[in-house]
Amino acid sequence: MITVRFFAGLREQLGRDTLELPSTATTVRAVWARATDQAPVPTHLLAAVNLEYADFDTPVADGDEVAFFPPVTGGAA
Amino acid sequence: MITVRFFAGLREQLGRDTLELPSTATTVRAVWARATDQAPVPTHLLAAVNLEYADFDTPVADGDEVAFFPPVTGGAA
Amino acid sequence: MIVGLRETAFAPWPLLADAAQAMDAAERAGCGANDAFIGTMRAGGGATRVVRLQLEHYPGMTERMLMRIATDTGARWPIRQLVLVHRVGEVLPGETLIVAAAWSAHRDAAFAACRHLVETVKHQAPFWKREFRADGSAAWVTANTPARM
Amino acid sequence: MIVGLRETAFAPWPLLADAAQAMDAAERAGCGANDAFIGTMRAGGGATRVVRLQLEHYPGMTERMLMRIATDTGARWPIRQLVLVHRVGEVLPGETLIVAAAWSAHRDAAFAACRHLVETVKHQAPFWKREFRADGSAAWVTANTPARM
Repeated sequence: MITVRFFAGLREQLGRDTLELPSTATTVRAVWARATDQAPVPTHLLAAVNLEYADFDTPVADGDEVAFFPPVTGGAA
Repeated sequence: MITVRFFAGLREQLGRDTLELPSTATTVRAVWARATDQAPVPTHLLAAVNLEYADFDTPVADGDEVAFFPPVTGGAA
Repeated sequence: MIVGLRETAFAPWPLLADAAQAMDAAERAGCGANDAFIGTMRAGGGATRVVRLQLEHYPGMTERMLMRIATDTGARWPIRQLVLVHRVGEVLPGETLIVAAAWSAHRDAAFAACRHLVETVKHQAPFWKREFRADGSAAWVTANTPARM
Repeated sequence: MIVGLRETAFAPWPLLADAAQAMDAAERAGCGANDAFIGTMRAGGGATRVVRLQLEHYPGMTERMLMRIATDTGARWPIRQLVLVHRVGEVLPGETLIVAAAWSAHRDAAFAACRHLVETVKHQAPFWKREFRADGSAAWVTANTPARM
């Protein structure tokens, strides 16, 4: 299985924060398509695999955690 | 009278920290010459008149305080 | 190093004092400069005045990124002590959002490392702010500059 | 503003906390950023290790220059609170020499103003350091860069 997580505004738009996919998706791009029913990719979408930033071609394997989220906005004014 | 003050290494070299001059010296340059018996001007010597930085042509009048000191070295590493 | 998250309001200065005192005598005697940055929640004004922030993060990844930013900064500048602490959860105006600080022999390294911590956290660490306003509305803050991908 | 001299050893963090808390609620709510610099006495090592500093100043002119540097900095950047405190007299390793801090709405102004305070004091304020070393020698520190005249 692959664990998929969404954060912040993206989590709210999609109406879910996590889901489990069978491990047939082999890249971050494929995980996005599978997890969102082929939703268009938001501008500046970020992704992480196993807690590390990743791009859409990053390979994904069984047991991985894949996260999608908007640009980060922490820190100071 | 004009009050003349020396600070830090300059005070030690000259062996005095303050003196009073009759108010016949009309510029910082003249005060230096009079107060030090025409000693050569140290490199980077700084001067102040009445607690404000001044240059050697700054006029000096009766009652003024004229200070001479080396480059400043306060603050941080 | 003091690196991590805080889930409740905290005062930044005792944290900085602790970090300074945590150095041993030799380390402390070698430090001539400490630059410390404290970011706090601004309220703004008027009807869109922000009365509360929600600071979401990615548990696991956020802590890892903070630690990496800290160690990278320590590798790039001759730093002897470092603080990088970020608030998460519900935040009220005036509360501390981030404390970043660097101690070094000289001021150039301390200033540069501290600034680097602040900028890198802002652009790379997975935090997201949602503003709750006086008029009852709420919105996710959008980044002025996209993070690297 | 907290601007002035200290004749005995002091902890910088309570001073920064006091300055932050001295702002009224509106001022504080407008501040998103505070950069604070703390310069401390370094000891160095070996036979020329510095065991003590004497920090001489020009009473009257030094206080006036610190106040002018503070007000000039406040005129140049949108600063809401500021600390500029410098030690004088006999100083031991690890003790605080200078605290400079600026509070502003945004981090750019806070960083720039704080750095400006530190650099301007170093190059303009009438302070002179004499080092007393472990081998018994003593010497006035000479400036790397001459001050303006």
